[in-house]
Amino acid sequence: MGPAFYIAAAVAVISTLMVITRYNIMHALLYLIVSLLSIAVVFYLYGAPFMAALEVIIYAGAIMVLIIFFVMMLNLGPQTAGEERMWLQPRIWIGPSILCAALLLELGYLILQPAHATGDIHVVDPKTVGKTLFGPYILAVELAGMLLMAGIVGAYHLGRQKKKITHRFLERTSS
Amino acid sequence: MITSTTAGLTLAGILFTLGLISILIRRNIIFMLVSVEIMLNAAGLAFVVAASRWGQPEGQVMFMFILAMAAAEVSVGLALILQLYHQLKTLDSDEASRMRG
Amino acid sequence: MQWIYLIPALPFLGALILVLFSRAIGKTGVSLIGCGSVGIAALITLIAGGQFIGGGWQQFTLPLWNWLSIGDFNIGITLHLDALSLAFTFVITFVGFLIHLYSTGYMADDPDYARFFACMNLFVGSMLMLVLADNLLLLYLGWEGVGLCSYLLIGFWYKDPANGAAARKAFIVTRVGDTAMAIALFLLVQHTGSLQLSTILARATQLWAQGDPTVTLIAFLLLGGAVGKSAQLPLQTWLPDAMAGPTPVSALIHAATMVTAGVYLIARTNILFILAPAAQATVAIVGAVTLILAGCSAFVQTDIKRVLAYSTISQIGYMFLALGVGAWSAAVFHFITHAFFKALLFMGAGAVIVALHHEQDMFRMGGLRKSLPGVFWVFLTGAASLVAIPFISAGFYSKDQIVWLAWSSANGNIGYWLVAIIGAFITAMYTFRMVFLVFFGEEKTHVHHPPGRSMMIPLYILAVCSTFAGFIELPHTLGHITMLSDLLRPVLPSVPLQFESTGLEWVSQGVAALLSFLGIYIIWRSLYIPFPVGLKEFWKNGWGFDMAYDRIFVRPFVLLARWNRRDMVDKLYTGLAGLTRSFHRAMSATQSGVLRWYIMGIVMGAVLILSVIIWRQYVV
Amino acid sequence: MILFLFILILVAGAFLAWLSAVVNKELPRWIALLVLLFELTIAAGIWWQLDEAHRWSSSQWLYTFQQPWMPRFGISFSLAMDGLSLLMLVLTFFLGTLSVLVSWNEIKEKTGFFHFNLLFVLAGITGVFLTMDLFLFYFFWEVMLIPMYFLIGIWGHGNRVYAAFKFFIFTQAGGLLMLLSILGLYFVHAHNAGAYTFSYFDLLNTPMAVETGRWLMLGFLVAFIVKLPAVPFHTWLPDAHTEAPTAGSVVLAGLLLKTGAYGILRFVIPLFPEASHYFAPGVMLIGAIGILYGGKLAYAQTDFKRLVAYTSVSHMGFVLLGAFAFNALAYQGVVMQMITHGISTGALFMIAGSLYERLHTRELGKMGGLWPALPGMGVVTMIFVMASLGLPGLGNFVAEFLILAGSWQAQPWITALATVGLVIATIYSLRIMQKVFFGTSMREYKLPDLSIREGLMLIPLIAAIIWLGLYPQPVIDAVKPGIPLSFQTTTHHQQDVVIHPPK
Repeated sequence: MGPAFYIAAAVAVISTLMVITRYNIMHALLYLIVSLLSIAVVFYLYGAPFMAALEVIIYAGAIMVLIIFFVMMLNLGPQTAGEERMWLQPRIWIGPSILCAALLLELGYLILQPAHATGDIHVVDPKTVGKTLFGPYILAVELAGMLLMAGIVGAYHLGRQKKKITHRFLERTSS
Repeated sequence: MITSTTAGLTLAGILFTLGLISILIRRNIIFMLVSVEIMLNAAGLAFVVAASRWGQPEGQVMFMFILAMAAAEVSVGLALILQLYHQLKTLDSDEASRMRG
Repeated sequence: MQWIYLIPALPFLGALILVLFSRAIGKTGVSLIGCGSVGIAALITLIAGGQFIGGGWQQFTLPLWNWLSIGDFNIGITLHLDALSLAFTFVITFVGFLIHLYSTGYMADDPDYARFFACMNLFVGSMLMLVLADNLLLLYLGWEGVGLCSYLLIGFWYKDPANGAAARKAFIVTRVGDTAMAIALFLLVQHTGSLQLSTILARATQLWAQGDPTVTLIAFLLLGGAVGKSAQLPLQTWLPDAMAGPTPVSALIHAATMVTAGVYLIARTNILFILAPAAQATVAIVGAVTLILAGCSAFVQTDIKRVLAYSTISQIGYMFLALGVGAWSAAVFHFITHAFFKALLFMGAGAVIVALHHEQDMFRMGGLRKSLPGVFWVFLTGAASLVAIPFISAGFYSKDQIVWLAWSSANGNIGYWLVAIIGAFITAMYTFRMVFLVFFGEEKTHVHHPPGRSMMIPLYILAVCSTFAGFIELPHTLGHITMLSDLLRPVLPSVPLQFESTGLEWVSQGVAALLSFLGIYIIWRSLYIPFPVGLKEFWKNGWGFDMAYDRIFVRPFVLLARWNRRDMVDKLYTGLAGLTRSFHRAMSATQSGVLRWYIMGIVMGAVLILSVIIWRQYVV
Repeated sequence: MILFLFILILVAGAFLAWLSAVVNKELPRWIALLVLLFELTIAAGIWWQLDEAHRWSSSQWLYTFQQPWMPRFGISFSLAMDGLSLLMLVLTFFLGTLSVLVSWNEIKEKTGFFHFNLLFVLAGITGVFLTMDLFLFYFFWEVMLIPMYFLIGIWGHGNRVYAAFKFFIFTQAGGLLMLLSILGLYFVHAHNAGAYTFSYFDLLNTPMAVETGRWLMLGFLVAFIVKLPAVPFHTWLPDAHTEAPTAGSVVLAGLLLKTGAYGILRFVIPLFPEASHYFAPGVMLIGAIGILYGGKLAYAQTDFKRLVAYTSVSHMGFVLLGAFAFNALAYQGVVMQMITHGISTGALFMIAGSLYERLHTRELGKMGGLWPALPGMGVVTMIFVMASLGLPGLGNFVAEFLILAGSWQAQPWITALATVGLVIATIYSLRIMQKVFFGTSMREYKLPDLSIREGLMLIPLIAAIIWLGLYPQPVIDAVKPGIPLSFQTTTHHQQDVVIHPPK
């Protein structure tokens, strides 16, 4: 692999690390966008330009912006960051990190087995993808469409601000 | 041993693990949602790498489905978080737990 | 002869009527049926006995119906009358009738009059079944039946828990012996394939040589049954406590009839014992030891009925001694005379007890010679017979026959004779200690109601019997009449003697008589023999047997029962259930609702699965 | 066909009783009573004419009934009756009738459903005693379980739900092992003999490896031993007995336990002769231990019904002891024990129920001195207490004697151990009398003695137990043709009764 990949990969890993260590959610989201963009580069390097474009447009563009708007809407101030700082004690994160490290090690071990030795990059152009998508996978596309529809309806339903929707049980505990 | 495939997959693994760590250590629900996004993205990366390894379009197709799913998930998830936040006045996921085994 | 089935059937019928219709027939009816059924049975026995002896029968078997028949194993409800069972039947019905008659007076004021007679009738019926049985299983039926009646009657006054305890003790201790006997029955079934007495006895001589281990084991086990029922060592402890029952019960069951069932059993299966010399010698030793031990205990009792109880144990010891030395008919002879005089003594004591308003302590009696002359004379007659006053008492003839044969018979020796003689000496001492304490000296308790006619008539009749019954069998030295042993000869083999000497027999009788008189004289001089107090206590408590059994068997059992009341085995299952429950709790604890723990679980699972995959595929 | 009718009438009666409760609450009792009396009459009639029946039926089977059910799997609705089944049926209907009578006043709620369950249990038991197809056997085995569960769980006393669950789980666990064994036998037979069948007659002489036979036999044995029950699987019994309503206790003790014994006699021993012989000493030892351990526990109890329940453990030990002695004496004894134990223990449970009705307690410590108040019941209790300690002249003695005499020939030492049980039986039995009827009463009782209904229940039981004690031959004759041939090995000489003529 060329240096482009390694640079992109390094950026992706570092920025993701930053995502998971930030106390301020806005910062974390911005780092995540960086991470997504670098992964888009990796996609491109792996012969999937269309995917790279989608990554930028949908992930970094739409989804992240959605979350950022959401955070802005909730108006999470510095006290949220403070809470985060309080919560992110070493004794909290050290155990899961070790466990996940073990998982990563195992994954790496499996990935790096000699059986995967051949490693040329085949470019798959968007046309082929499109043909496959609307060929054998047409049903899945329909389903994805329905899923998105459900998402829209669900988001609308759940996100509606009703007048007084607090559950009486929760009301009692909060007061 | 480092071929393009293994390198890509390793990157996917690292990213996935990072997402996993994040979801494990965070209590803020929004952060957990973001972590899920990281992990989904890592999985998508693995598909794309595999697609390029075999030269077949299925991997990319899968990535697109993941993308669609992620979009739906985020929209519903954010709506849920909004509700939760309105009711509990906090984003702490542990607060939301009413189950006591 | 066909109607001998009426002999046991009448008392059974009487018991049934008394149970079902006691309210309807009233008290007079109860007395009539209670005494009448036994009385008619006695009459029938007399007639049957007359026919039997007059007709020259040796035995008569009356099959009633088939009880069990499995393949070759047949057992019938079959009655069997021969000389031995005739002798026992006669005593049971005759003495039984007299005691029933006596009871109408003795129990007159008891609210449970009908229940008493029902049990008594049931007892007589069972006892007759026992002695008339043609096979051992039917004998066992009677054997357990009398045990049941003994239990019911000892605990007759059930309101006092002590009586209930005594009753249960009697039943349980005899049941221990019965268990041994049951095993003997199993062995007999296994080896002879039958329980019919005639078959067993006929087959035994073919199957086993003298001293064969199997037959020895069988004889020992039968002996176990016999010592249980007859209150011999080591199962004698129940009899003194059994005195908790009404006095007629003690007279009938615990003196005259039931306790001699062991004697009957051994006499009945004499061939087995002859084939097993070790067992037979044990019978003699058990008898010898028991008669001394019980005599000593009788000597220090204060309760008049307990004196008589120990005396009964001691006298049955004589019978066992006789059986052990092979003097079969002598044992039966002593059984007959003993039934008369011991029933007499018990009922005399009962008359005294009633007269003194249920006072049983001899030290609170005294001087009754004047206030109860009739009772005094009959009691004295009985005592004379028990002590074996020469010539004029029935006990003399029967006991001296045993004493003499203990020495002269083939299985006897001078040691047995010595024991028997010493026993006679002790008997004289304790008997007259009782007589003197009760009837002589000053009057300590006033006589409330002297016994009525229904109580005295049986006493007179028995007094006559216990004087003259001895004349059916006279020793060589005195006329040599052998009516009883002749009658019994077809059933019981005659005694093989190791020597025959009229001179020595005179000596034996003389020594026995002298010792008896000496004993009476000593006790006349001083009622208090200066034994150490500890020894007296030891004797009084029956040589510590009760305490030992209590420590060894009763307490551990009760403790074990109490300790394991909740059944340990159940702990196994409740433990299993508890384990499942705690496992369930542990599992439900993971369902905590904390999202990150769930994810943690997923990660751990993933790590684990991947480890396994790696381990299986690449490492190994 | 008559065999099928036995079951069908019970099931129909069960549903009828349930439905009739809508009309009148007393109607179900009468329906149940009439149905059971009818069946009892038929069964007793067959027994009465047994000699005749044996004359025209050459084999041991009196009646057979066969209909294909699921022929593809070799399952048929196959019923057959021999002497053993017949006796068990008579016992079933006899005790069933009495259990309807005994609950006449006790059960006041949901009478329809109660009698439905009662009749359904009896239908299941009848099926178990009649069926000759292992699949069907398992079916009936489960059928009798569930109504019993309801009987205990709905109409029981204080801790009834626990007891019902315990009963259900124990027997179900055993039953599943049996199902495994049945399937195992089915496939082994198919493999070795080439035909898939559940039929008892076809499976009888299945050739199989020694090891296989032993494992399969153990599966059956465990199910039956749990039901019997033998130590160490007996712990469900005291709870179930104590908490069940009186009728439930009677059916449990009198009939359900007998299905275990029946299973051993009918299935375990004939199907696996080799394995049975192999395990016989161990099983007999379990039986002997059960006799002693049950007796000891019975002595320790303070609850009347619990005490009686443990005596069942003790008495069923005899069944186990006798069944594996493999001779005719013990076999006959086992059948006798099944019947007499059903009668005597059933009677004791009825007495416990009657006392509970009067005193509202089962604690022995709170009784005592009842004889003056209840002399009639005292006499009845005395008879059954004596029966339970094995007094000769009552049925239990014949049974125990035959079992012990038979098993002595197989295992003298174990039998000697078991014989000690007679002493323990005496100890605990007398304790009942002492604690309940003798002694002084704490207060003056003014209690009604036996009512007419109770008399109607108890007098037949007394008559039966005395009759079986003095003339058990009809039972013995009925069982005789069914005894496996290998059992009849008594080789003793013929004997005859001789009346000696006068000289």
